[in-house]
Amino acid sequence: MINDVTLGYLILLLPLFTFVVNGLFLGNKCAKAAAALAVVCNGLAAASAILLATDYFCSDYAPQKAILFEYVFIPFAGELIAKIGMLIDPLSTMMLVVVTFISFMVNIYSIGYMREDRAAGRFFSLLSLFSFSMLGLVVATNLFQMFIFWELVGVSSYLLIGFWYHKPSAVSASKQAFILTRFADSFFLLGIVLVSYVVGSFDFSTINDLSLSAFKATSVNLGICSMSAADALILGSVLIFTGGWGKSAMFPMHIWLPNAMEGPTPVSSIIHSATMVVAGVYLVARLFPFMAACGNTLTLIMWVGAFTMVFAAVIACTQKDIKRILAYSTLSQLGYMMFALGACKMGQVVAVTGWTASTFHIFTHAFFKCSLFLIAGSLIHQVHTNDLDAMGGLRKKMPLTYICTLISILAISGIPPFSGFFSKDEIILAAFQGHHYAVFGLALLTSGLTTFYMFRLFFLAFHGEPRHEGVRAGHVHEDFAMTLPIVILAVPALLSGLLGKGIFEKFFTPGKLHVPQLLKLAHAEWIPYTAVGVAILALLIAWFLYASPKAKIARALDETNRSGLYKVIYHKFYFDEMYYTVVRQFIFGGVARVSRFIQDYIVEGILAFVIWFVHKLGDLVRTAQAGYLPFYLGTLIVGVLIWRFFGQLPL
Amino acid sequence: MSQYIPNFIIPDALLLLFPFIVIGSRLFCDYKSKIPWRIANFGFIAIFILLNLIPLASGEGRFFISNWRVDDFGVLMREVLMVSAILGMWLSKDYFEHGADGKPQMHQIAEFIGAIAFATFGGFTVVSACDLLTFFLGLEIATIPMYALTAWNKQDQMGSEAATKYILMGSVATAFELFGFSYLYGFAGSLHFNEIQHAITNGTSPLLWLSVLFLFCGIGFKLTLFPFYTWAPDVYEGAPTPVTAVLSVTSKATAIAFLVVLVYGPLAPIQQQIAPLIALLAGVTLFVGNLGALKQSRLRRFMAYSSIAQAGYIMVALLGPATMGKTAIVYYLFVYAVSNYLAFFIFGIIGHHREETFASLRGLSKQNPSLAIALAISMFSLAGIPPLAGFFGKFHLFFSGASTGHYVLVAFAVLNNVLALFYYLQLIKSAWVDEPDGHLTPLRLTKRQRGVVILLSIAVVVIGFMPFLSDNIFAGFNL
Amino acid sequence: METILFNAIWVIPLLTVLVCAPISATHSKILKSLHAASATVVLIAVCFLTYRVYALSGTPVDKAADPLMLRFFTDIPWLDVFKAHYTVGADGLNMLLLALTAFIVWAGVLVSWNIKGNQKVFFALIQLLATSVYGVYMSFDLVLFFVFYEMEALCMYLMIACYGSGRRDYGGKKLTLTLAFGSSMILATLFGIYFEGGISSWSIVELSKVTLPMDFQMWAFPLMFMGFAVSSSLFPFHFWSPDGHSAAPTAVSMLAAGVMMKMGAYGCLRVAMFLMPEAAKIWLPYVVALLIFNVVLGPFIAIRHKDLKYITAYSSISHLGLIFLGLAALTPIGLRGASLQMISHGFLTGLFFATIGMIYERTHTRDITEMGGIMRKMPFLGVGFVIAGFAGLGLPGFSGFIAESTIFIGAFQQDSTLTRIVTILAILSITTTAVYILQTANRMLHGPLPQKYESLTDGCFREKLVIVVLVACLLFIGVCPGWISEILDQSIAPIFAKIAASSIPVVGG
Amino acid sequence: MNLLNCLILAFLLFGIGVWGLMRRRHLIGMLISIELMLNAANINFISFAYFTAHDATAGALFSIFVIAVTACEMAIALAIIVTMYRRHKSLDADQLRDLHD
Repeated sequence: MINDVTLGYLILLLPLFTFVVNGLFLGNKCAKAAAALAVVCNGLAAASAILLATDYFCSDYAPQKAILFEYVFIPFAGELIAKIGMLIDPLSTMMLVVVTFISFMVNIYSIGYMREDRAAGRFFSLLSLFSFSMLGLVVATNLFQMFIFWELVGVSSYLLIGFWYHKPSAVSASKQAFILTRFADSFFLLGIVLVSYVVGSFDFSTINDLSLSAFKATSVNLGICSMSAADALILGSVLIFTGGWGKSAMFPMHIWLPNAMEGPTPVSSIIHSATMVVAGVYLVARLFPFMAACGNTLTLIMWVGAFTMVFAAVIACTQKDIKRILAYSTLSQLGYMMFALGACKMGQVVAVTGWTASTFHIFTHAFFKCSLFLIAGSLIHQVHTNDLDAMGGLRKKMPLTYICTLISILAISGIPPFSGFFSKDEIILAAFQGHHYAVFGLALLTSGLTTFYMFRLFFLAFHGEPRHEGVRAGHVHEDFAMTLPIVILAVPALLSGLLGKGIFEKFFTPGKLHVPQLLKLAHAEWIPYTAVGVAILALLIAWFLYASPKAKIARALDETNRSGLYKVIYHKFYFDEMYYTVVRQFIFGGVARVSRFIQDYIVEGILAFVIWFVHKLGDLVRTAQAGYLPFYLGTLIVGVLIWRFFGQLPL
Repeated sequence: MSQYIPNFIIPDALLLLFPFIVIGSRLFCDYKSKIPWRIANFGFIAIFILLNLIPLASGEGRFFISNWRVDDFGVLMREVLMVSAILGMWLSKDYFEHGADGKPQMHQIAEFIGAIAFATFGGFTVVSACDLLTFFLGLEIATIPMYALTAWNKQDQMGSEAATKYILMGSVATAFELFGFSYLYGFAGSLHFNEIQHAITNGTSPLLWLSVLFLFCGIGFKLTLFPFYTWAPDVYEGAPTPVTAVLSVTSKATAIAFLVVLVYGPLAPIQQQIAPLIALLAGVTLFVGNLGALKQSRLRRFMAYSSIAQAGYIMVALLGPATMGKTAIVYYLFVYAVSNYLAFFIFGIIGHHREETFASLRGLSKQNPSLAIALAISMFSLAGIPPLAGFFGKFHLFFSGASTGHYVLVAFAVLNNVLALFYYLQLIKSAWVDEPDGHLTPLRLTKRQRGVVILLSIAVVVIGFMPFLSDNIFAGFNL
Repeated sequence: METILFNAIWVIPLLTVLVCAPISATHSKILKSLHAASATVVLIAVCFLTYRVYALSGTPVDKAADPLMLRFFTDIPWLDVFKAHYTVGADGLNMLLLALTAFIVWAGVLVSWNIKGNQKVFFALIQLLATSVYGVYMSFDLVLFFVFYEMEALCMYLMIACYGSGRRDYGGKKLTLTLAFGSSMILATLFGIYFEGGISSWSIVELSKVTLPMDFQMWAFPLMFMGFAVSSSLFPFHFWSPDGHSAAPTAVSMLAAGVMMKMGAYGCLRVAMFLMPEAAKIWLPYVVALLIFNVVLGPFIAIRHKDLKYITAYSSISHLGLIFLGLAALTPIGLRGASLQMISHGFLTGLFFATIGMIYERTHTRDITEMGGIMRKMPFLGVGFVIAGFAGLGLPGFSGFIAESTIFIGAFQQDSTLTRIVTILAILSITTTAVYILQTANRMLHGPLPQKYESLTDGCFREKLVIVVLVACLLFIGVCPGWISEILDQSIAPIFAKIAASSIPVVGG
Repeated sequence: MNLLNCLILAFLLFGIGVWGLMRRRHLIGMLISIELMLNAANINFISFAYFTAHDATAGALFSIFVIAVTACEMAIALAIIVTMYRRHKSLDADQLRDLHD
């Protein structure tokens, strides 16, 4: 029986191995071998992850933390040591399982999806690179390691979004994604530096054990202002959250995520729905005690999450590109998780329901959203377009897919007994328990919206008359390699709620908190019913609009003759445009131009002036050499006088 | 009168006799014969070897008839002057040979060499003088042949114009000097250096300062210090190339020797008081020289300005204590002579086929890479880029200057190196980078030219970081 | 034995030049292979010696070499006139820099394999340049140091002006003269150090034991520091580097940006800060203000440029600004970070210029707006460039990240206002770096392929070898920075000890 | 008549020489002015020798030497001027403008 440490190594190193071998050797020469290797290694990784998880949860050791291994990476001064290690606790174990399992699925799926692509080898190696870095991020024992893999995740996402680098749209999307997240990461790094400077360590354990009262006395000089160390820590916590803010594409840094859909669909499904984008949530969950200790950081987090949730859901109701719809729904689900974490804070006390709910939602959401993306991928693969206009009536052609879609959509809409119901219900409950009634209302509303747009997608894609000659002609069929993972994923999408609930309520607590915990929580029985009711209502509306016999599909689908509000929403509140204006006009056109001006005209200008001046002096000397003998003789006489007066001789 | 045979005097005596022999030999052989040339070579080299045989004695040196002193500075300066004379002779040889157009550019080689010998002897006299009269005579002996040499080409009107300017201004400078001497004499009441020094140690008076002023102005002319340098560019350009070379080394060496003897001899007690004057002269001169050279297009004029700047650099060393200053100056003169002559040899080779301008250097690196490399070496050496000799020479000078705490002057001089580097790069650019316009006339190198260029290039590269030369000189002063 | 080998490091290139001198320029194959061979030999020797220094760490050294713990210490009287000695020695810092130089020289020789013009002279000049750089890093006698330091001016102009492209004469002059300007500032202070030191010795080791008078330090330190900073293109003396690099041939850009620009920073650390720590403590907190241009505005300028070499030059400017940030932090971590950055940036920019040169050889343009999609045609070079870019924007796994994070953390330890502000700005400006690097990579490598580039070919074996080796170095430092930090720390400890010993507190900007 | 008068006389002579040098454009005239300056120095020597110096011969000796040296200097000067006259057909100092920057 292999022990856990070996398992840990396996989980991390198998994807790395795949990446190296595929990247350097197999590459594009023999894509088949690359695919096979990728699938096998990721499968093994997934297996060992599940093994590890079972070991961990069955042992009575859980839910304490365990560090399987840890190496010194960069020794800074004294305690300040950057380490690379593997931390095991319920949260990371759960993430391990999710990441490995989903990447396994996606690898299988990609065999089918990438069949025609020349560069499949590169694709598989990059995919493994991503899962390696994501795993590294998940098991991080300290902030520094987190940041390292955080960046690696970002770059592999960049590479995969821009995988089809001959598509300008893909290239620009990848660039945008990378730079936006990088922008957030710069604050993250600043936060790390600040916190590590105050605390003197990167370790999560140390940082989570802090109580701010110890830092009231000392003060930190931040250049522009000077503040007490405690406030510095609060600032640091906000800065660190900013990293998650960008990575999880919370408003207003959300715009990269929908654009990132330019990448291949498997990439969208693994990176931009299931795993990478929840890194932000994971970060906050990981540092929860610290965040909870830091003043109102959690409240900020809650509002950011809540707003994004509604905002994205509203946009999703109008989109026609199925991948974008899914992207916005991802955004809104991330918003759920985020605000659930934030909602734990009420005044000075903290409830942990939200934390559990949020992590639980990470878990369930991963499965159904991943499968939804895979389904979208296979639809696109058949219909060769993302546009809902060209779909419809696919129910007959792709029955398996149809059923799996239904399962996942019910799951995301929070209809019992599907997985989504349990986690989302918990979240809404958490909002209620936290006495954040406004957010609570928003959450209910959003769950309704969610159901509406998901079913809109569902009906428009599968029901009604085929609007695509390919479908009419019946070229459409189900690709085995692509359908298999969908089917497999449908199972956890259906059941993970039921299974998970027990485990999560048993093991999942954020650990020791430095603020008084709220022990007795009002448990409102009516919330699930309300939530489900709202969902059902929304479902009916969707059915009435898009699937009922007298629904006008054509009219529903054209966005031209619509009210102004609809247009605004349809154009995502013109956020891309604003973004481009800011970047083009302000950054490139403004700052960059000014600094180039300083360089080209001021610095070079001064230089040119100096040179000109010296040359003028030279001309002066040379004009004296007019070859005029009397003048020369004069210089002799004048010279005597000059040195008589300036020679500093004591005459 | 010393008991033993004063063997240390032999070289001087030979050099004094030598021009008569050379010129006289013309009487017994026909116009084209090589005999005077052979004699000249033999004699100069023999004298140089004999000089090297003289052991360096410390301090006072040895006396011949009580006021012909041969101290170690004297010996070393003699060697410098002889090196210059020999190289000048070799350089000039090609101008007396029948060029492409059948007739030589200059005539009467024997007299020419004789004149050089006289000038050299003048230098000898200056460094071995220990009273004002000998001193003055030496300076004149060193200068007067130069007037004649400048006007050597009777056909060339540039030459005669240059000579006219030179001699007129030179005489004025002589007048200044004489005035200075006269006041010095009046101040000390004697011509002898020791007594002058003694008088100065007893106390100064305006008379002394007046004489110092006039002396510096007078020598400032020969050393091309600001603002007495104005003759140099015209004369350097007007005179024949070998004369320019000799002028730029021998007469400068003589002049600086004059100053060294003066400053470390009779004026030693007031060196501190005249330090500001020296510093000012040095700083202004090197700055002006560098400025003038910035935009030159004719090679000899360019070299004139560069040598003006070099004079300024040399002056810096006069600020230091005697040992350092003398070491620095002698060493630098060696280096300067070698680099300068290397440059002039190359210009001569070019000048035999084209007119001596920057433009005619174009395409040199394509046509004759080794010559281009030699040119680059000499230019970088003059600019003072390590590991070439020029850098170490300048380092000596600055070291001596800084040793008495004149950091500002040293910093200024060092910064001027950048300016200098600029115009030397200009020259290198036209030799290495610029494309030739039209067809290049082929360059023909005689064996002598090739040999000398190689020799000098190696010397420039080696005598810098190889310590033997500087250490020997230094040892000479520290015995 | 090892001592002899160590001294051979700078002798071998010279010997190669001498050996090649008689061979006629027509046998360029033989010449080139000779040069490549000697470069390889030096590379191997240096790597071996670096390992030895690492292995010997902790063992005692001879008295003369204290307190710097110098290995292979050689001290021979050289020029008696001014007591100059031939003093060389190795500690971790300069050994690593020597290794860097050896790699870059080796790469440079291979890269400029079929350069136009008189190859004999070109390779001779490269070897001379290599000699000077090796010498600078090895020597512990100020005269020797300066001789080697100034030597580069002799090669640079000829190499750029004769073998370069574009405004080569202008670029060459600008570079050479600016560097000469810097070194003249240094020379002026060297005399001061000698005479004020009062022990009539130029040896850094000896001089480090005396304390120079304060009033002298106060004017000498800024002069000398700026003098060195000129060659590391610290604002306002950075203007030479973009024009110089863009005009220079590939190998020269590699050597100039990869190695020569480090000489300045090395000098600042080894000479200026080590010999005048008191003044350093007073001046550096203000010097930091200059970095706002290097670190913050540099990337923005790079964004606006179209020429690959200009972009890379400005990225170098910003990266070198980080070196100075580390130095000015005056903390052990900061100093280590600075040294790390020197090494890392050497490899990084070497790779940058190498790939750019290879691409330029094929496309005959460096204007990124004219290129596009060439990743399709030359995947290897493209990947090389992208890797260089990632290393440049501080991606974990490459050396850049290690160096930068060390500098950031080290600089943040310094509690002086200006330093804090600049550090924060520097951390925030990692985004800008990402912007111009990705923009360049995307415009050049991605997107549709223009018709005229259909016939492009990927790198040949020689070029691939260069790229692979440089990338390997980047990865090596990036993945296991532990031991390199260990080596560096031993050599930084005495320097920091000297700085810490001086009683003056760091004034807070 | 005392030392000071002589010195003043010499100085005046020198000044006249300088003035002539500046005023005259004729080369021969310039040479003559230079002669004046040199002789002013001679007067200095003689007077110093006569009044103060303790080895009086030296001054006189010096002046004699000066005269001799000056003579040969002038000889060469005249020779050069003659050759130049052959080329230029004029002795005007302002004509010497061929050599210049």
